Amino acid sequence: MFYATLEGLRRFKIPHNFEFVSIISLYAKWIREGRLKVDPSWNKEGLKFTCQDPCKLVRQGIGDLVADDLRFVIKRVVGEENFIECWPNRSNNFCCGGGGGALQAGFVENRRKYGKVKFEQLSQTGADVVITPCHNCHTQILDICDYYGGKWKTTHLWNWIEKALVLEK
Amino acid sequence: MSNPKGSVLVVGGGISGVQAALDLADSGFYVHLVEKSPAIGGAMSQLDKTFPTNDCSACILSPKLVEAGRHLNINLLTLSEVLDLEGEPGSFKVRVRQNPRYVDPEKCIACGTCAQKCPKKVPNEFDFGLGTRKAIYLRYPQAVPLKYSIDERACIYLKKPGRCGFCKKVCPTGAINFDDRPKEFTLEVGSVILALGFRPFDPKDLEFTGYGRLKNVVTSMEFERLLSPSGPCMGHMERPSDKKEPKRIAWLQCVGSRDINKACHGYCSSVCCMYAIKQAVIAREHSKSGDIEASIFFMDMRTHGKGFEAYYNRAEKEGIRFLRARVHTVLKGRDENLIVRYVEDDGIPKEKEFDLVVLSIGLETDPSVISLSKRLGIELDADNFIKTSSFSPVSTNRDGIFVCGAFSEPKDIPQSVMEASAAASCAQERLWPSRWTETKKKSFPPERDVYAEPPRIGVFVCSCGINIAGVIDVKEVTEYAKTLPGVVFAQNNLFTCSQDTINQMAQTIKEKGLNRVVVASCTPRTHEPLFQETLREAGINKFLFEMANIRDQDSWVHQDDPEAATQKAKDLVRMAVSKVRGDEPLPYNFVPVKKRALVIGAGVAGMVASLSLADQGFPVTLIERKDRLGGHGRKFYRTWQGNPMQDYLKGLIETVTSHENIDVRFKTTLKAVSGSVGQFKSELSDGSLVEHGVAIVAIGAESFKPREGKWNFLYGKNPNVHTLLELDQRFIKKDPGLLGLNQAVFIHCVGSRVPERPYCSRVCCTHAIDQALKLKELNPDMDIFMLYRDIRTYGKREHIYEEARAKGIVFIRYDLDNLPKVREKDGRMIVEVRDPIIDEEVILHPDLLILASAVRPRDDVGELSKLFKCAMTEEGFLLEAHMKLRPVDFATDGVFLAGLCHYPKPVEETIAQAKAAASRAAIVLSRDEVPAESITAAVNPMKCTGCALCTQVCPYHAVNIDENTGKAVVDTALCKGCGACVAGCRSDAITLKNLGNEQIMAAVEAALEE
Amino acid sequence: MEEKREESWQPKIIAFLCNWCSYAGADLAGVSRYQYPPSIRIVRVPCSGRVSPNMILDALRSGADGVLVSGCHPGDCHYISGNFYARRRFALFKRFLEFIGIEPDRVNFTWISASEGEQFAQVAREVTERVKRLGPARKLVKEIEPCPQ
Amino acid sequence: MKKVIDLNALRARVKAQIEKAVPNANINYCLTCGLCSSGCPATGIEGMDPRKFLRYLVLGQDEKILETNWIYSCTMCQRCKYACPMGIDVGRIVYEIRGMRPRDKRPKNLQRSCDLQKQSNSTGIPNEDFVWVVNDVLEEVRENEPKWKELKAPIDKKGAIFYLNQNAKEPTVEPEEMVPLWKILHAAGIDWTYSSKWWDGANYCLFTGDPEDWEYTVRKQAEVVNELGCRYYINTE
Amino acid sequence: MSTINEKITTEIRKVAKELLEKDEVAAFLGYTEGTVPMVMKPFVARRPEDVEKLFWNSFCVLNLANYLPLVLQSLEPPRRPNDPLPEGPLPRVGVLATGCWSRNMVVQIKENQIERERVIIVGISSRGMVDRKKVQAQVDHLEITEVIEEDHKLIVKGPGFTKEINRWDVVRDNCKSCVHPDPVIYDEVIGDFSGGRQVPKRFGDIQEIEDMDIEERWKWFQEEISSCIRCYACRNACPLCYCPTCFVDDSRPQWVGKSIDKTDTALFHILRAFHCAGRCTDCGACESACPMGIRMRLFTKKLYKDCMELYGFEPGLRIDEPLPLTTFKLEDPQDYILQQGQKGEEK
Repeated sequence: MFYATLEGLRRFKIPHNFEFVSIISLYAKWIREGRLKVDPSWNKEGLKFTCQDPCKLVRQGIGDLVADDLRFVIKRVVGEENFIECWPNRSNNFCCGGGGGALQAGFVENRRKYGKVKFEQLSQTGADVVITPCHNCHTQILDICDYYGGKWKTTHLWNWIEKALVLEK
Repeated sequence: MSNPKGSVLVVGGGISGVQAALDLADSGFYVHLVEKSPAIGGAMSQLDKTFPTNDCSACILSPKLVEAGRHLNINLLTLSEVLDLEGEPGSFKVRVRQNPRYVDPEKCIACGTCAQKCPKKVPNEFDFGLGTRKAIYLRYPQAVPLKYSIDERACIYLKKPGRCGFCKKVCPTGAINFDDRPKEFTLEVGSVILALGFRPFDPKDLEFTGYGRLKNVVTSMEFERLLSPSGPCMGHMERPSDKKEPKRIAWLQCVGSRDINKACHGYCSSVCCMYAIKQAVIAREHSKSGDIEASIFFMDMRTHGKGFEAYYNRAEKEGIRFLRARVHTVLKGRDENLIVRYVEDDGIPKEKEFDLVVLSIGLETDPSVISLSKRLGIELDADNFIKTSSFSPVSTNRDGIFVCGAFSEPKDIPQSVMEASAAASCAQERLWPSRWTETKKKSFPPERDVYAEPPRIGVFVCSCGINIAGVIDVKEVTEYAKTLPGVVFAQNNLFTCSQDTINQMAQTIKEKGLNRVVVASCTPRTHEPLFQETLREAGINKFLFEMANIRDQDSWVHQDDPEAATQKAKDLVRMAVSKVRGDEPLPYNFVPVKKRALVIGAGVAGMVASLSLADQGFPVTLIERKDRLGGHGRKFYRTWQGNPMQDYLKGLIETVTSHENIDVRFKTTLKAVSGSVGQFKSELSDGSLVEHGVAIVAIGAESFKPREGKWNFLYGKNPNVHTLLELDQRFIKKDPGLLGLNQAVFIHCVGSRVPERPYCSRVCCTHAIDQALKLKELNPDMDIFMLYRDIRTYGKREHIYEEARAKGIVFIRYDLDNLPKVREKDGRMIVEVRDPIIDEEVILHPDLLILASAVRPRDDVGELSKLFKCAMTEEGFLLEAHMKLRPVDFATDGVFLAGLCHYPKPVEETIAQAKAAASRAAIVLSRDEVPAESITAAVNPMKCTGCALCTQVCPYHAVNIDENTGKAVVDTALCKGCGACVAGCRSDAITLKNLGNEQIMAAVEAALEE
Repeated sequence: MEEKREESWQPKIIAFLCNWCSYAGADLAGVSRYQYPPSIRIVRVPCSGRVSPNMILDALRSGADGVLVSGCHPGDCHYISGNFYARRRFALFKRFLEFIGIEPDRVNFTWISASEGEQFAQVAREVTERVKRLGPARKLVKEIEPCPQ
Repeated sequence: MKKVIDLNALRARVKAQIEKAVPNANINYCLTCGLCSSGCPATGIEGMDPRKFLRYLVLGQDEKILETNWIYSCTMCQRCKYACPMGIDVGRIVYEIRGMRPRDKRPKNLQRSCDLQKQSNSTGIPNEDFVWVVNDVLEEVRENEPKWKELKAPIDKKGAIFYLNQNAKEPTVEPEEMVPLWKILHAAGIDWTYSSKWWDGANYCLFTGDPEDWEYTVRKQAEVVNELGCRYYINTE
Repeated sequence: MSTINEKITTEIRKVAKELLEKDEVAAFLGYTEGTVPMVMKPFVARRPEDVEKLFWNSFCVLNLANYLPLVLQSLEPPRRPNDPLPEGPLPRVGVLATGCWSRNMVVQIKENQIERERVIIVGISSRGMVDRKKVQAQVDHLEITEVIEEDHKLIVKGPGFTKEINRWDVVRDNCKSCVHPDPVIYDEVIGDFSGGRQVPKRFGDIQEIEDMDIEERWKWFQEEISSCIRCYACRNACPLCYCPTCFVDDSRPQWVGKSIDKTDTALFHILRAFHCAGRCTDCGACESACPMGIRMRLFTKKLYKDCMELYGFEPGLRIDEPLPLTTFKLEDPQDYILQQGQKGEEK
């Protein structure tokens, strides 16, 4: 949980001689540096993608910067024209309802009622795939997709990066 | 400062800058008016309509702008800015830079050919980028000065000389001058008035509003442009995405105000609630289909001004929905529609789809103005407004430099106009010794004697944008006018009241040798003086003029029957022409001014007004019905900014009683008044007679005592129930009983905003909260509950509301259907009220119950208004000449008003209005004679039988029987032209010049011609 | 004459409005966009006290189907007492006209203040309705009989 | 039945506690404008919404605050704080209230996750199993994916530049989901390592509202990374 | 035994002779016999011996107040309209005055047409004057050569007939409904006053017309004025009409056409009547003077009735009371004003 560690280090003033970063920022950095080569041409039939801005990473974490990195990576991986933006998004995005221990707290019926807004927002984009760069979002969106009969697939980002990877010989 | 400069610099050409300039120029001071943009008018010129009168903003503003534009003693410096300033009060040196207009104002006739030819289109900042304009442009159609100017950032030629330059080729008068360079010069002035206005808040950073991301989210100023006939879509509203007319519109209040999180503006911009209601009302009227559904999402509905509450009630009655809910994010609906999720008191989340969302953005200070203030050493407060104190509302920290308008605090137009006059008054209090030293005298061309000429009538038919032309076929009316006997010239104009059409009219009168003029446009009540002035400048007597009101009394009221409206317009023009044919040139009468002012009522308003006039060397008679000075001011403890009231009052009373120019009369009331402006004769209750040129009514008001009825709340029955003023008395006396309290309850709106008194008393929310803070200061851990309907701590007052909440004071909202219930049980008070958020009854046990009771007009205000012939509103407050632009004048010339008798207001606004009344009065007193009525009665001795009926019906004793001839004689100095004598006279011996029986019958018969 | 009575006929009504109150009220009706029938032809007079019976007779003679005289509410008159004298003059004149056979609804008197825009539109609609019910004025209209060929 | 609140003396103890713990909570500043409720997906759940929650707090209805399960519907996502005109952080207040819940009254599963987290990881699988699964999956990939013969998933590699944490779900339930990230890191030529101890990135001790537990788990992770000497601690997806 | 009239005639001559001889007055205004029976001419006696021509009978129908300003002016030295008034006491005029004539003099005084000090009023209580048209009607309009008047009957003689008529049957309508026969201001008195009269249904004739519906009234009005030949005898007989240019003669603006067109005539009568509102004392001079027998008094009497009902005012009774159209009261009735619902206080 990005925010848990980030805020934990800060709030409890835990001595550490490392920099705490998100994998999303690194994906973007490596693609920009050319260390990580990706090619969207695999997406011939134009699979439509959208993404979820995890609250703990974006709004409570490092904000719009990482949201922009996320989009940069997705667009380079699936092709710019195949990415559909949600609204609201980035730091103002709706919470999916999975975080904050909701998945574990066991109030399933409340959790799903909570997720209805997110479900409508995602289905309104008509995307085929929803990328959830956070485990809690992934579980929750998977659940509300199936509970409310959504049409999209819920995946992490790395699956698609893997698909778009270009390995030099 | 022995002999101060007789001139003043006004910085900022908005409505308050222009008003200050006009007041000063009319009182004998030369004014330099510096305006950053190419034309004056400021934000008000961007408005379509203004609340609460729904006047079309341009219509009430342009006469003032044209007057300022043509005023001999106002030096209009457009495209100019102040660089720096030094010197001391009475003699400031100000360095000013005038940026290049690239168009020679002398030559430019604003024909617009250059703009047609100019290829470069850029977003029009006047329309907030909604529409476009050319590189060479007019800021708005009725701009003053009506001269084109080139935007150097856009002009192709200026960026790369040699390219384009079409405008120069086509300009008929060769006015284009690409070599125009900025000019810098120094002005020597006695005083400076800062009227730099405000900048609308830019919501692009509030990303959740969707502004800049969702097309159909616009700001209120952009919506005002969509509504305005001179806006990008000619007044027929189109929504940005698909140019269709929006059916369902939502207004989101407090965008950029009362927000210390993202917008970092903790203050309330005090005008957004009212302009949102106005926009909703006007939108419903502008819509072709007429079935607009308007919803306003708000926290507190702040309609605290005069006539505002009635406006709000009427809007609600007409079906505008008011939803007490603030919105987190504007969501995207189908095809560019917008979804608003909101939660009302019931806590149930609801969604509603809208075609358009308008953000009611607040007001803030422009960064360029902030840097200017730093350069001039003017202190700003945390909100970047000028720091003013309660007792000197228009002064800044630098002596001799004053402020008015939205630059000191967000405020509405009447308040800005009052402060403008107040600032003018402060300037005059120092510079009065050098009055009329730097001003020029107005001279008119010699008047052509038209007596012998046959009538040569010119008819000018106005389109008034779409206001008239939208319904009436103005072309057909103009053609028809040409067929009328005596009419030698007829023309249709887009805006007859605009500067260039006025000049064009003067030109036409000279060229065509016209000796009668008819203007078919709007109401003569506002525009007749403007056109008459033009006749004088064209060299013919200004009374050879008639108007046909084809807008307010024709196109606006017969919108659904254009043919009948056009036919009626023809009738009205025919009537005006047949009436003007009989008009004769009339003399310009003048009446000597008695240099003394009578001020009625010695409360704060009366004393401040008297002091302001006395400091300018004008003797004042101040009469007070009680045996001591102070009035309402004695009753309260401190201003909301914490300044103790009684110390200020003591100082003020001492200065007034010891001032040699002020003759204070105690226990004296006004018995009778005769005469008119410049020559009033007032009979006082002590039998004495006072001759005075002007009068200021400042008779204050009373606080409502809820003795019985549903607003009683045990008042008068339980010793611990007070009104606000009674609690203030205990504060003043430092009553020990106020210590050791553990719970207090305030109830707001006691007797205000109810059917019997359908107005908001404006001062009680702020006063109650300030008292709660004082109680909390005395008993830090006591509980305080404020039971309110809408908290109306407008402007900077919002800070003490925030401070009160921060200190743990709990605010519980009630409404007329769930009034708090107060009862007593074994000696202790019990207050029950429903908390609407959690929908549960809350029981309170206060030791102290304070009722924020209404401020109501005095019962005897009726008699006084009869003496001065001033009107009253339904609620009993005195009615000023024009609620928006003449807030301290009465319709009767030479009589002004200030203080609570106008409308309830806090001390700082009372002081501003008192000084404003003094400034308006100084315009009369600073002159030796004022124009008197020219349209007076005249007797034909041959027909007069001496029956003296006229003398008995004349209200002004202006006509009497000459002892030796036995015939009636009229004193034109006193005659007001009411015509009572003419209607009474059986032998048609007395007539009213230009309004005689013959002319009225000509008009009547013309109306009925087939 | 009969066919004029049907719905589309618009009566011609001369309205003498006092400049300070009723004319301002009519303007306010305009500003507030209260619609009323286009039958009213407004003549601006300084005060209701300026309107004399011969002006009303002149209007009726010239073919007005109705006459409306409107002034300030008693006590509001800008000229202090204009409307008081007018009130007596019109009281006697209206009764006398009815006595000699002029329909009461032909000549109407009302008080409209500067802030009563809605009332003005209401009066305009009401007077037009009343006059419409009476049909075109015939009694005091001066018609020059065509000289018999 | 209309409940009645008798405020003879307003004792908002819970609010006082929170204000001590969170100085700029600004709870009193609330204008009851309803913006938070309109933006919060949890509005209407358990008959509660952020505005009502704050209102009960201000009016001292402490027992209602302490026992409502709404605090487990609110995910502390701070969307309310994002647009609230007074910047009130209802999420942080919910965190404080969760902390006030006695351990046995907290949702069992959530508390268990935190306790497990404190031992090793949130699913409770032994660290050895984690190491075994990683290497097992790695072997499998190297065999049947020729291109990825040299793929590596180093564990406890001292001096690596990047330390990568791993969510407990993959090794316990769907190990093959770990492979794509390995491939990406490999393709980018990144010098990284897992840790065999305290490798789980999740931190349910934040969600129980228990500051000590939360601090314990974060401190443990920091020690591991310091010990490994990595310069960056990557938080996985 | 002489009749009442003869007694009054001798009395008038005595008073007039005295006044003229003592030079109290320079002229005495009374009546003398006309050239045809039942018509008396106003007569100015300037020398004591002229008094012999003064007569009094039941046919003194013209209102002497009408001629008073003229006689007064004839005694003043000639001056142009704008010249100042001559100084010093001006010669005075003696005049007979019954109830209505004296009230007209009060109105004239209030309208500065005559000065009270220049007039010596000889008050006579009127027994009601006879309407000669009623007498002619009694004798089927045969030519009348002589009328001998006794106290309560008239002996009417003509070629081939003599008829006795009861005097009260032929008294004028206005005299029959008169409640103020006694003069209200006077300096001398002839005969004794009757002390006022009670008249049941004083405005009966007006009530009758008011009870008709609107169209009947219009028909009555048109018939009444249909015979008017616009000779203006009524205007010339009325003491209230002293305008130099009457509105009918005005051409800028031309209020009323000159022809006998029914509308012009209607407008003339309406406006003439209205000009008498609150001033006319119902002396009947106009009706007596009208050659066509138009009962125009019904118009002025309606206004008289309204003045009494609305403002409780009867013209010419008190010299200090202002005329109704030159004053007002705050609570004057205004039920005829179109009142839209006042924005009343709803509790």
